[in-house]
Amino acid sequence: MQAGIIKARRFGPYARLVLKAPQIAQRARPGQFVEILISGKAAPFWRRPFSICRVEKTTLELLIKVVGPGSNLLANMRSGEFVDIIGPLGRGFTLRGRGGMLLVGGGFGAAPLLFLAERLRACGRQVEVLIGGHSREDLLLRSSIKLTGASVACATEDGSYGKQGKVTDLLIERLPGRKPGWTLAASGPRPMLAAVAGIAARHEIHAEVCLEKVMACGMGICQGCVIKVGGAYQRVCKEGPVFSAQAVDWNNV
Amino acid sequence: MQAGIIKARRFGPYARLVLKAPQIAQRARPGQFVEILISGKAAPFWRRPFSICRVEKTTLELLIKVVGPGSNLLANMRSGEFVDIIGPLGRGFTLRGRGGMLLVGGGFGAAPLLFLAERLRACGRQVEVLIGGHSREDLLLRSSIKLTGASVACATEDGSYGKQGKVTDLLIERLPGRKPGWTLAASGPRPMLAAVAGIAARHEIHAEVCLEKVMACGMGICQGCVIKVGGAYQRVCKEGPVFSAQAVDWNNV
Amino acid sequence: MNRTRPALNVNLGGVKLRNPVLLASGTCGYGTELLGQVRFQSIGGLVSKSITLQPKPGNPMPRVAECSSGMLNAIGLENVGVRTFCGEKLPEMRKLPCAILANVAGSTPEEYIEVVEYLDGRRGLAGLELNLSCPNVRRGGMEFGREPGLLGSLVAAIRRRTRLPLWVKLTPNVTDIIALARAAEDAGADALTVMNTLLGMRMDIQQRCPILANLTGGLSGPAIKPVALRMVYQVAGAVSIPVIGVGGIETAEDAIEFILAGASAVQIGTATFRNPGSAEQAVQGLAAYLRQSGMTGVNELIGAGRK
Amino acid sequence: MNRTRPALNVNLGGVKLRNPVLLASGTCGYGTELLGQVRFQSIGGLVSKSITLQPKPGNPMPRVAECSSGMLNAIGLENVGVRTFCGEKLPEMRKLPCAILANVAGSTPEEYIEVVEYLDGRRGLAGLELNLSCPNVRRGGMEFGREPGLLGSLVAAIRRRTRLPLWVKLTPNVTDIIALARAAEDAGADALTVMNTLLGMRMDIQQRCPILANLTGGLSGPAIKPVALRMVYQVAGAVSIPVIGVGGIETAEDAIEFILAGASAVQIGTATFRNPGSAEQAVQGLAAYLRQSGMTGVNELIGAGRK
Ligand SMILES: Cc1cc2nc3c(=O)[nH]c(=O)nc-3n(C[C@H](O)[C@H](O)[C@H](O)COP(=O)(O)OP(=O)(O)OC[C@H]3O[C@@H](n4cnc5c(N)ncnc54)[C@H](O)[C@@H]3O)c2cc1C
Ligand SMILES: Cc1cc2nc3c(=O)[nH]c(=O)nc-3n(C[C@H](O)[C@H](O)[C@H](O)COP(=O)(O)OP(=O)(O)OC[C@H]3O[C@@H](n4cnc5c(N)ncnc54)[C@H](O)[C@@H]3O)c2cc1C
Ligand SMILES: Cc1cc2nc3c(=O)[nH]c(=O)nc-3n(C[C@H](O)[C@H](O)[C@H](O)COP(=O)(O)O)c2cc1C
Ligand SMILES: Cc1cc2nc3c(=O)[nH]c(=O)nc-3n(C[C@H](O)[C@H](O)[C@H](O)COP(=O)(O)O)c2cc1C
Ligand code: FES
Ligand code: FES
Repeated sequence: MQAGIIKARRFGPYARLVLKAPQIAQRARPGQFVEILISGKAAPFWRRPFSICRVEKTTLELLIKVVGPGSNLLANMRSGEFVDIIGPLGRGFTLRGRGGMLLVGGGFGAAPLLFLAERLRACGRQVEVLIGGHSREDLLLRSSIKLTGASVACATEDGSYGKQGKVTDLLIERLPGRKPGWTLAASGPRPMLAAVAGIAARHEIHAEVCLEKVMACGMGICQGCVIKVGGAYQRVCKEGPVFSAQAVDWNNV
Repeated sequence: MQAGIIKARRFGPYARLVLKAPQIAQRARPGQFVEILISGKAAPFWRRPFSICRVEKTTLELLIKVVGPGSNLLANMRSGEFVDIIGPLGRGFTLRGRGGMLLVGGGFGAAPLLFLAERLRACGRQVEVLIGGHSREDLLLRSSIKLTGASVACATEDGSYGKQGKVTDLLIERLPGRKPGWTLAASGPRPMLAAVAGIAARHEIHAEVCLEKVMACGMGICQGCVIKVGGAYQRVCKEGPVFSAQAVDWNNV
Repeated sequence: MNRTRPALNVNLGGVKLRNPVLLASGTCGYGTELLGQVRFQSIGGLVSKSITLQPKPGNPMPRVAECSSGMLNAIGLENVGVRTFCGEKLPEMRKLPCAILANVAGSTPEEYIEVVEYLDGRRGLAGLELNLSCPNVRRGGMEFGREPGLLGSLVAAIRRRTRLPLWVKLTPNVTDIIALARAAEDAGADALTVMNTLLGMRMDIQQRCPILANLTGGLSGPAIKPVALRMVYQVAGAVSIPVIGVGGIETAEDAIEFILAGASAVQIGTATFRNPGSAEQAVQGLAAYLRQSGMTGVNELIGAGRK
Repeated sequence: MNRTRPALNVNLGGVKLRNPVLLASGTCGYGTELLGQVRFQSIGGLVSKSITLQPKPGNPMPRVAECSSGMLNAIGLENVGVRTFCGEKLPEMRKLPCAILANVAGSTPEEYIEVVEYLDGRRGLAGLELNLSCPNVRRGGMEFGREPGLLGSLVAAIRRRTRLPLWVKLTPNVTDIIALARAAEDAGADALTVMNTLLGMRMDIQQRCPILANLTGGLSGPAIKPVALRMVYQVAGAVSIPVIGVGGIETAEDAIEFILAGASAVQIGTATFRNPGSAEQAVQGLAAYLRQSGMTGVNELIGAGRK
């Protein structure tokens, strides 16, 4: 499907794109993603997956970090241009329970958390978001997340903003003394997710993590994106990208 | 080499691009061409050859007809963008003799003739240019050629402008009674060039033709663009694209 | 200009299809994964991923690597096994409004035969396709599909066990594709699928190791199209059973090239990953091409480009 | 971080090069065509187009066809013949500031031998490369390079006729590249060039015929890189002479993949058509990579990605 870009903003190595894509926007759930066929000089062969960061009635927003040729081309697109997009894909966060939720995001992993925070707040649930990054510039979507009514705390490794250290340090600080019913959701780099899983296990709190894996099809047909979950291979693009943290075999992702 | 586009004008299936390319502009001769590596969606693998249509001190101009993916991407480029270009390539018109010259062009074959007319006029030689095309819109570069001081006559197959018929009909009309020393140069579709060669032979007048052939390298290294000239294979990109019409084996081009 | 609709239907060794475009094995899962992405009523059929006797978990990760105009895969024949296939997958697959073929793999002749016997006569199966690119555990890992003798005896043995139309899919990693094609035909194959993937590799220059855990994988996508087309041309000239062309087909133009070379039908593989509409668009484009050429049907086009 | 310049020089079976990047046979003409486009002092060497005993006019047109990430060629070994090569081309070539190798082809063993004897001892020739992808007229058109026995006896015969370093270039269109590599090594080859082009085809859907007058041609360019890399990996694991990798290399990253797989050097072919600076840029990028990796020379990188 062709989707028109109606807003495009570039900042540092990041870009935010708003796309007109009613069919996707209407069905999307937090944690789901889209696959984009990128064209241009040195365009990659496969589509590229990006989390849905927010939806309005007929539009959806993406947060792109430039890490290679595909993301670079995409991040430089301008409003008025079109992208070839498929979605929504995968299984999002379950939103199970009614209690409060702690969301932990690292780098562009914050993207699905904005969408998640919005949905949770719309159900009237309490939301606390912990955002981490190398330095201030990598603390993404802070103000957008605050606007949902969630509380936000930050950590940077270089100490340029918020607590100095890792976002998981923040989590360890904040976790004790939570009422039962609170759950965790996390999205970000693999080591951060593994750490979150460990912390959740120690605190016996339900946690869901949004994983990433190189994807050839993104639609569950190639079996190229599997990880070990509960002892068997599962597809990140189909059974995931959101998994229960406890079920994931962290030595095999 | 990267060359910036400093002017781009699109009209119908055609475009005119002016590029900043001092090293090429300074060495170029009429009939020579450049090879452009085109990028973008569905960009072709090989570079694409285009005749140099005009040069100023540091710039050169191209005339592009959209016939496929490569020419389409190129014709839609905008001023401020860059192209990857190699040139000048091939052997141009010899400019031999001192007499007047009749130039015969069909479609975008007019491109090298503008450059040729300019150079001939700069030497003070008399130039008459015959331009043909399917209809009025395909009579390219008329006014630019007139500005060189050359006289211009046109033929269209649908009669929408100038004489109705083929440009070679015009040629047959104009040729008799020329003073000795006049020579011919032609550029355009293969059948037109073959017809010009025949006419030139009958009138015993020296003619040079600018040929086209699919080119893998454009630099004389692959032997993929050969035609039979004087009984042996010659490379259109190196020994050509301009050949003496008499030497070309017209059954083997 | 011919005003009537050109006939697209083909008969591929007993498999009758409304049009000559199928989805290739391993690139359309069990079909149902693509509901919503592919309009099955507009394509000819689909071939299941390779089915083995026992369920297979597949190879360790990474299993895929991106390449210029293509990709490598070393999925390792991950599949549910023939019993679950018949019990759970096939009942869903036969609801899809197109022909369904099962692709069969194994590592011993007995395994192939058991799978084929299990599949024989199942409702909703239009035919079988044999994937012979599997290493033969008995013969030191040599693939069944790379030695004409081995291939012939396996196909002959299977041929006796089923009345289903039998397609044999050839591997391109051989010196002489014609010898293999003839061996398959002589052994009773009803049609030949040409071709499977080219064996390839990629290195990770950061980690300094092969990208695929399996070291090598199969190259697919537009990169391999010229090789597939050459093999289709060679095979179609050497056998008298239908040839189904596969390898790098993305568009109607690609499909037409294969049909001109002698293919009676085509399969779309990797293209579905980039554009799930590829197969349907190829059907539409093929119909338009036949109309514009004044042809009454695809049969007129088959092999029309051969010299 | 290593501050000294990494050593790029390599010795390829007696051919000493300042760096491990060459221009491949048939894609750099006789070198002189590229004066002004390639800075020869910055590359390791170049391999001439295939030289035959008699001059060859080459195949009829069309000889080339464009593909996704690659191209087909059926030039037909157009060349000036060994006498004119030595009399006219070589004197110009040896002025180029890099190593010069002559690639040799023929259609009978005697032809190969005559060409090699004519070339032996010529001033300015650093070595010979044998192109064995030529059909053997005596053996019903089977290529020398597709049958280990044929290949071995040809290489052995040639080995006795020259003291020049002898590289043997393998064709990939075979079932078992290792058998061919071993046959070449056993027969006395000093190094192996892996690989030549994959046999492919394209159809013209307007004219309804093959695009190439020769029907089939050799596929080259990035499309074939994964296949070439796999064959280099296989061959480098099976022989103890140096392997020169070729096939789809366009960038330093590509070259590094081949060296990690076991190549001691690489050749740049089709990439030169799109970017004449490819070879030089690959050298620079390789040097930067070695520096960043803290390696003292390219020798540390050769095969470093093997498992
Ligand atoms: C389910 C899912 C959701 C995602 N959501 C987002 C999102 O919302 N925003 C976003 O910016 N990205 C997201 N990604 C990651 C994104 O898909 C990749 O960054 C992108 O595919 C890279 O493509 P490329 O062509 O630019 O780089 P490539 O050429 O593919 O990679 C360039 C280099 O970057 C490395 N690389 C690849 N992926 C990543 C990565 N994820 N992080 C860091 N380095 C990487 C590669 O190993 C390689 O060395 C998501 C991925 C998945 C699977
Ligand atoms: C020496 C030389 C000089 C040239 N000068 C010019 C010039 O000044 N201006 C210009 O517009 N073009 C010029 N051309 C032609 C130009 O190179 C081609 O039109 C271009 O390469 C087509 O690329 P593409 O990717 O757009 O189309 P392709 O995909 O390559 O071709 C699309 C279709 O158009 C057909 N086609 C290819 N070339 C031509 C052609 N020349 N005319 C008509 N149909 C064609 C093909 O057969 C194919 O069916 C020149 C060619 C040569 C060899
Ligand atoms: C991810 C993937 C999985 C595949 N799995 C199978 C398989 O299980 N059995 C089989 O016979 N072929 C399999 N193939 C090969 C395809 O069916 C097809 O022959 C090949 O990919 C070439 O076609 P393409 O270039 O259109 O993809 C697979 C291909 C891919 C890309
Ligand atoms: C136009 C062309 C001509 C070639 N001619 C020869 C040749 O004469 N002898 C030879 O051994 N290889 C020849 N080759 C093969 C190349 O040397 C190289 O092995 C092959 O193209 C793969 O490398 P690449 O993908 O980098 O081009 C030729 C390749 C091309 C594209
Ligand atoms: S990417 Fe193909 S199954 Fe997940
Ligand atoms: S295009 Fe390569 S020699 Fe002319």
